[in-house]
Amino acid sequence: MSFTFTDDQRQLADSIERYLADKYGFEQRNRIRKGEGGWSRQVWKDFAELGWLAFPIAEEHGGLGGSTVDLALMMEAFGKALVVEPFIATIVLGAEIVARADPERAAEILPQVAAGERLLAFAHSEPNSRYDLPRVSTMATESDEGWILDGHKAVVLHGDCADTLIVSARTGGRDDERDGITLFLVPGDAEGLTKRTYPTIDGMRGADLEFDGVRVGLDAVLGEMGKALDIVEGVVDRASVALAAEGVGAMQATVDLTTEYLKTRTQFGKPLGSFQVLQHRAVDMLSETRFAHALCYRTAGLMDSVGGVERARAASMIKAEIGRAGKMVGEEAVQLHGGMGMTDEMAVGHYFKRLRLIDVTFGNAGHHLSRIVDMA
Amino acid sequence: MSFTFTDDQRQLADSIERYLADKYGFEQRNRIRKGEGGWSRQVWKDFAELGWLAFPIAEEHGGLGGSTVDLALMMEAFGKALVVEPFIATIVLGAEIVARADPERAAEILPQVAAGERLLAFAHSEPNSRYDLPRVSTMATESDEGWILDGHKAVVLHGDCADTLIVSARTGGRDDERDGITLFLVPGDAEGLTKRTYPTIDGMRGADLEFDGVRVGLDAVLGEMGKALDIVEGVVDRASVALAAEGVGAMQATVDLTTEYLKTRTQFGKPLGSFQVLQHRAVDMLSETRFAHALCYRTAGLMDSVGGVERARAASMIKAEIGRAGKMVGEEAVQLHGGMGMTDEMAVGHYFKRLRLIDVTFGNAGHHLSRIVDMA
Amino acid sequence: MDVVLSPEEEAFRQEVRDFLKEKLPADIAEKTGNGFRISKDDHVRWQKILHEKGWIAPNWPVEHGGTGWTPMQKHIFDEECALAGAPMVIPFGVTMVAPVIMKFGNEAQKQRFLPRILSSDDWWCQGYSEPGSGSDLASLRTKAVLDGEHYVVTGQKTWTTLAQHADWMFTLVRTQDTGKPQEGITFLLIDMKSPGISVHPITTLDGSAEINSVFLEDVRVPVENRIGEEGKGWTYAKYLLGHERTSIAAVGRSKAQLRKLKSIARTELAGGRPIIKDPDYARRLAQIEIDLLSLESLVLRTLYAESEGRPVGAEPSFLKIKGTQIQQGLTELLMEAIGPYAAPYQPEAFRDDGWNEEPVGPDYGPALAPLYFNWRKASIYGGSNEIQKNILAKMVLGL
Amino acid sequence: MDVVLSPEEEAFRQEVRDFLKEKLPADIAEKTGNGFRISKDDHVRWQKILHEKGWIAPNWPVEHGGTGWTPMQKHIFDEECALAGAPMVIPFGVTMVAPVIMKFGNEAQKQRFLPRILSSDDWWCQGYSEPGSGSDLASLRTKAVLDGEHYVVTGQKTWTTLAQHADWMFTLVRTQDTGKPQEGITFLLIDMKSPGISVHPITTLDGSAEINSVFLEDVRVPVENRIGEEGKGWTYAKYLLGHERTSIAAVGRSKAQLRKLKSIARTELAGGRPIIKDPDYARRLAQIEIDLLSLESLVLRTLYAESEGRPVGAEPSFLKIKGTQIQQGLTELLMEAIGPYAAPYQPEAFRDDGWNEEPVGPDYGPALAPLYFNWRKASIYGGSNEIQKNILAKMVLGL
Repeated sequence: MSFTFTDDQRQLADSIERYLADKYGFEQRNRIRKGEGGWSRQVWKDFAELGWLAFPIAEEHGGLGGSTVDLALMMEAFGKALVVEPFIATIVLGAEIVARADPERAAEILPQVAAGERLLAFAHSEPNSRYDLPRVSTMATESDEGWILDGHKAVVLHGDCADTLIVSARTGGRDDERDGITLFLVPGDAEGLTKRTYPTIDGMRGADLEFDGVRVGLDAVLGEMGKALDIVEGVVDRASVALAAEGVGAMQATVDLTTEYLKTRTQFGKPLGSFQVLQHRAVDMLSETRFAHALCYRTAGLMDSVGGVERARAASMIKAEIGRAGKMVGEEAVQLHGGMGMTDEMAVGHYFKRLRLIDVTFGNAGHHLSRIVDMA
Repeated sequence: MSFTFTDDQRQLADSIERYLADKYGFEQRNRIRKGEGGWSRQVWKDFAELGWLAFPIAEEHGGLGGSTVDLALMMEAFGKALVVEPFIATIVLGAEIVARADPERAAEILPQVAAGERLLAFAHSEPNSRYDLPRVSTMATESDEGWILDGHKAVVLHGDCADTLIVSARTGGRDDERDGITLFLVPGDAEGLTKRTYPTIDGMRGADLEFDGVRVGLDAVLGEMGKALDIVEGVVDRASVALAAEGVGAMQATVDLTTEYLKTRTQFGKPLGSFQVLQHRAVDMLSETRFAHALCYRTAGLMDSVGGVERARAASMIKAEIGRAGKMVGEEAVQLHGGMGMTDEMAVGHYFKRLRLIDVTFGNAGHHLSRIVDMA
Repeated sequence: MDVVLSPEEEAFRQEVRDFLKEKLPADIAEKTGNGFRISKDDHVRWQKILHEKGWIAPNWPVEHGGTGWTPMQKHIFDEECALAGAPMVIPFGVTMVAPVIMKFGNEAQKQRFLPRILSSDDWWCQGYSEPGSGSDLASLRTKAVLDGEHYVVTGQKTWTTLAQHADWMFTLVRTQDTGKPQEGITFLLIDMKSPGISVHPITTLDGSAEINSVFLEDVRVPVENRIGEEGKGWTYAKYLLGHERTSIAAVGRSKAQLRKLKSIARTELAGGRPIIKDPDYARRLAQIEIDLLSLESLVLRTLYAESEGRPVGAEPSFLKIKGTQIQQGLTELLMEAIGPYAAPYQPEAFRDDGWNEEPVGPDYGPALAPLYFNWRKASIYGGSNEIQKNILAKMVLGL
Repeated sequence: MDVVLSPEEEAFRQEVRDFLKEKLPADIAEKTGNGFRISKDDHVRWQKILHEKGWIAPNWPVEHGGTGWTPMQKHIFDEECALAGAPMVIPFGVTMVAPVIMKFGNEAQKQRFLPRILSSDDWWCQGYSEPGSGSDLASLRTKAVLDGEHYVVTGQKTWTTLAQHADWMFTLVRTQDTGKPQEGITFLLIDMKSPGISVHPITTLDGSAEINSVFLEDVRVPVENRIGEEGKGWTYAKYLLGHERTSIAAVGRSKAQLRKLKSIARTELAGGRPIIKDPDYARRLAQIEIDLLSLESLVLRTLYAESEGRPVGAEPSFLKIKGTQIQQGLTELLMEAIGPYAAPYQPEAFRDDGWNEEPVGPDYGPALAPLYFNWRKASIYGGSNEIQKNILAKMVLGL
């Protein structure tokens, strides 16, 4: 056990932070998210060229074979800058599912992904499923030439722009059964697919997808028939750690902004930071951030070496923690900023919104606490 | 609706507080609780003579017919002085059960109670029942001349000194069935009854009672056979409000002590009370106390005019609230007293202990929140 | 202590209910129910209905057009209005500036302003806060210089809620720079159509634009629009802060939110079960019900004490803190109730000019996350909760 | 980042386990398991066993008798000892005064004191706090006046844990009244058998008497028992505070408590169901497990950073706050677990001299409420959590 980062890891984090400090300041980000599509193709191209899209992808699929700790370091840096590009959708979810589900297809798809030439999205949750991964009612019906998909996928992150959607559907079993869920590769512009796209409250993009008799070929099946759930759970657990790392980055930035504000803003003739109540509350925020950071990387370190209940439990712990701590830090940061914290022009509110939406992505703190209890 | 106290009520509270200020200061109380029996027969006699034992008892049973609001005012005053006399056991529980269960017996027993000549205790909870009132396994078996009681009653408040025990036992039904619970009057010195007596952590007295073939006559039955649970629940709900009022009194005293301490104690050359963090925390304590007070009397005002679920829900709300708020106020008071708060010589710790034990009497905050949820 | 409604009070409640059933426009109630924004026209329409009934200003003395209700009647009225989905009466005129005009204004000001407040013909806004003044209100710097029969006012006000609709602004300005900061402050009523005034919306983190910056550049304000004496504005402002302070607890509004929350929690499923049956969610709901009942109890006690002429003291600071904690707690539970559907940002779905498409997710969904984010303001504005605690530490505990 | 134990570390854990299984006296482990008090003899007996094995002082340099373990080995050792029910090694000698003697003491002092600390032949206590000094330690007033080859010490120390057993006390005394309060403080080692010393127990709110007031009346302390220079005591005390500061988090102890709590929660019934199955209780348990895992993660990171020579900074203040919150949270859940049986006060059931009767209620019951009340001290002593936050605000945030 060592509990420290390697020099390579420190360099990776540094290089991403340097890039973002240069190209992705708060104003730049505002322009990007208000621009066409809500994110920057140029930034994405840079990510590809700098090797960051390839980094978390396994070497056998043309990636650089980064570990979950590496991925967490990247996400932390993205969290500090509130990156809105489709990294979670394409890399953390999409590429990982393809790699785990179907090595053969991975060899074809992932090099394109790593090159920044193909965007993926994972269409799994449905209006009534909330955070329950087994609850899939989208139906896949076999036809002569392939499969016909019918159903509604809810709040698909970057489902608006994906070239390829990875869609879970029932080829057997009842609504909440573990067996019978199969993954399909569906072109983003498939016939019969209606997209309602929207910005999300935190400045990302999403879509609700209606599949109305969408026909795909036999080769659209990704991986083993009816056995997708284990893969989905594994990928979502790892994505929970990645989201937590992003949250840790956002929390750190939030604490920094708040501390800076307390130092510069005066009230009753004194800097706000001289008021003991505000000092202690800033310390509480910092403390939450420190402990979340420590737990996050410990969990990331576990992800690549354990499986099953141990993996699930660890992932739920950090996801529950980031939900709780992120909420506390975000709310307190706005409060400590006073009226200014309520305005769109200050960065603090944007971090707050991202922190709250990280919580509702793949299960909020309450859901994950329940999951931990149910596993006990 | 008026939401204010009558002049009579203000006078009642004043007269009790005056008496206690005179006879029941912190040092006097320490002597009393360390003395024989753990409480003062003289104080009890005074209570009787001043009419306070009779006050909450219905007029038709020789009492003064005080309302639950009156009772709450008395309990609040007792809470401020941490009275250890068996008022809850004898008056709030015992007398009220007798009055509700069996008006005929009440006419015989309650005048003695009001005169301070008979002490009662309510033996209901059992080692495995925790806070579930229907969970009674003590058995009453019919014999030729009466009933034979077998079972174990746990943590009976002032069960050590009661002249008459009111004992619940099964005359039918299973362990947790509502039907089949009957009340018995048992002499405190009955043969076959083993008492293990002890002080409680908060300076009161209690006992565990083992009934091993305790024989009582047919006339020991109090009220209707097998139908005691409704009465028990009603009395316990009202007792919950009384305990809450006592808690409110203890909270007020705690806040006062803490404020005084903050004003007088200096640290780093300044009064503790000049530190903003401690100010805000004292304000939080005060706020909890204010709101608990308001809710307590509102609930007390309801107790005499509603029944069933409405009564149960209101009682559980204030009991849950006093558990939560009392814990917060007690813990913070000790913390704000620093090391001194940890010592037995300071009053604050004694209030803290009483507040915590009020919580575990007839159901802690968690139990009552669950009860509210289950009633929804 | 009588905590059960009397038959007369029950009858009054029924009267209010009947009135609301008959007179509250359905389209307005529906918007309120879904958490959508209410347009200026909607507000004015409803307030004129209340005016017609004589119920627009329960806090006013009867001689000026008040209702003469008991504290309990006012409480019942507020609660029924909130439960029926009536929009809140915009407080800046009726609740805030009017009592100041009644108490400190001259006869001409009373004649001129009060009737138009009562009839909702004038929309008022509050010009107190400034950039940099925050909780330290007395540090304000907007300057008013006397020039003949006018004050010439220059400066910037901010956090001015709904100033975009306002005809008039009551404002604190600095007429003197020396001495204690409180002493050089004057209370002016400013016509928002005056040359030199510009209103700029401030977008808040929920994406809405209810608040504004108001810039004043050499705005000429007739001396006749000054309330009371020059330099005494702080006194008048403090009187205003002391007036009708229990309303800040917003018990009625929170009861309505709670009802809405329960209805949503019975609809939304988690693990195939309504979330109201989730043990943790249900407990948090129960706790907030307890909090709300406690709040209401202290509000009523305070109202009765006030009506009996006993001093209210610092009680409103307790009510403000607890009231806003409850409001924020409700918005948390509301946002949590819709799960992942908190994410889509659909401002068109709750714009005040209406929108006829189906939103993504449930109908009640689009407004909930913005409500949560917007409502973080509740613990900041009106004297932040930290300021309230400072006040309580000093006034009540003597620390 | 490697967060899984290496085979060598696993082997070490097994070695510690085997040792504990073989050597930890069963009667001591049973007392610890039931939360009963541990007598002085028990402590010394166990510490001598550790000494014999060479494991009494993992924090010491190898040349003085330390173990040369990695941070992870120390962590494993602490955890296994706690889980096995080994009593905590009394810190005042081995952990607290010894590093000061090693760093600032002279050769004679090292020769004289260190071996007897290692062998537990001397029991030490800490004479820092005074009535009235509280968190403001530097305001201490116990006076030491040089008189030939002795200091004459007069004053009162308080909160002196286990002073009733102590042979020696390390103490801070005032040798100078002028200048900054920190500057006139001297670090003395005082023989507890010296004439003029009296020890008076202080009963705490749980009814126990672990802490004491120590009165010093013209106590003559040889100058040779002064550590380092006169007037430099504050520097030495600060060094001590900076030493082995991760142990304050007490991860091992909390893990042992958590295991005990789960076992009790599987036994105790509510509504006929083990309380570990109560959704609310189970969630609070899960939350505290998360907290403990977070704490352990930061402790380990801090230990590794320290072992790599990177500065530890203010991290121990975070660990102290979180560690004590967890400890207190565990005592709350423990007390709650036994329901009404928290009430009986049965001090005889957990006295350190043993008691052979059956307690009222479950065997594990009598110690739990006293533990909860006693453990409120955790957020007060060792620099209250408020003081820690002051430190963090200044050192880390620069506020």
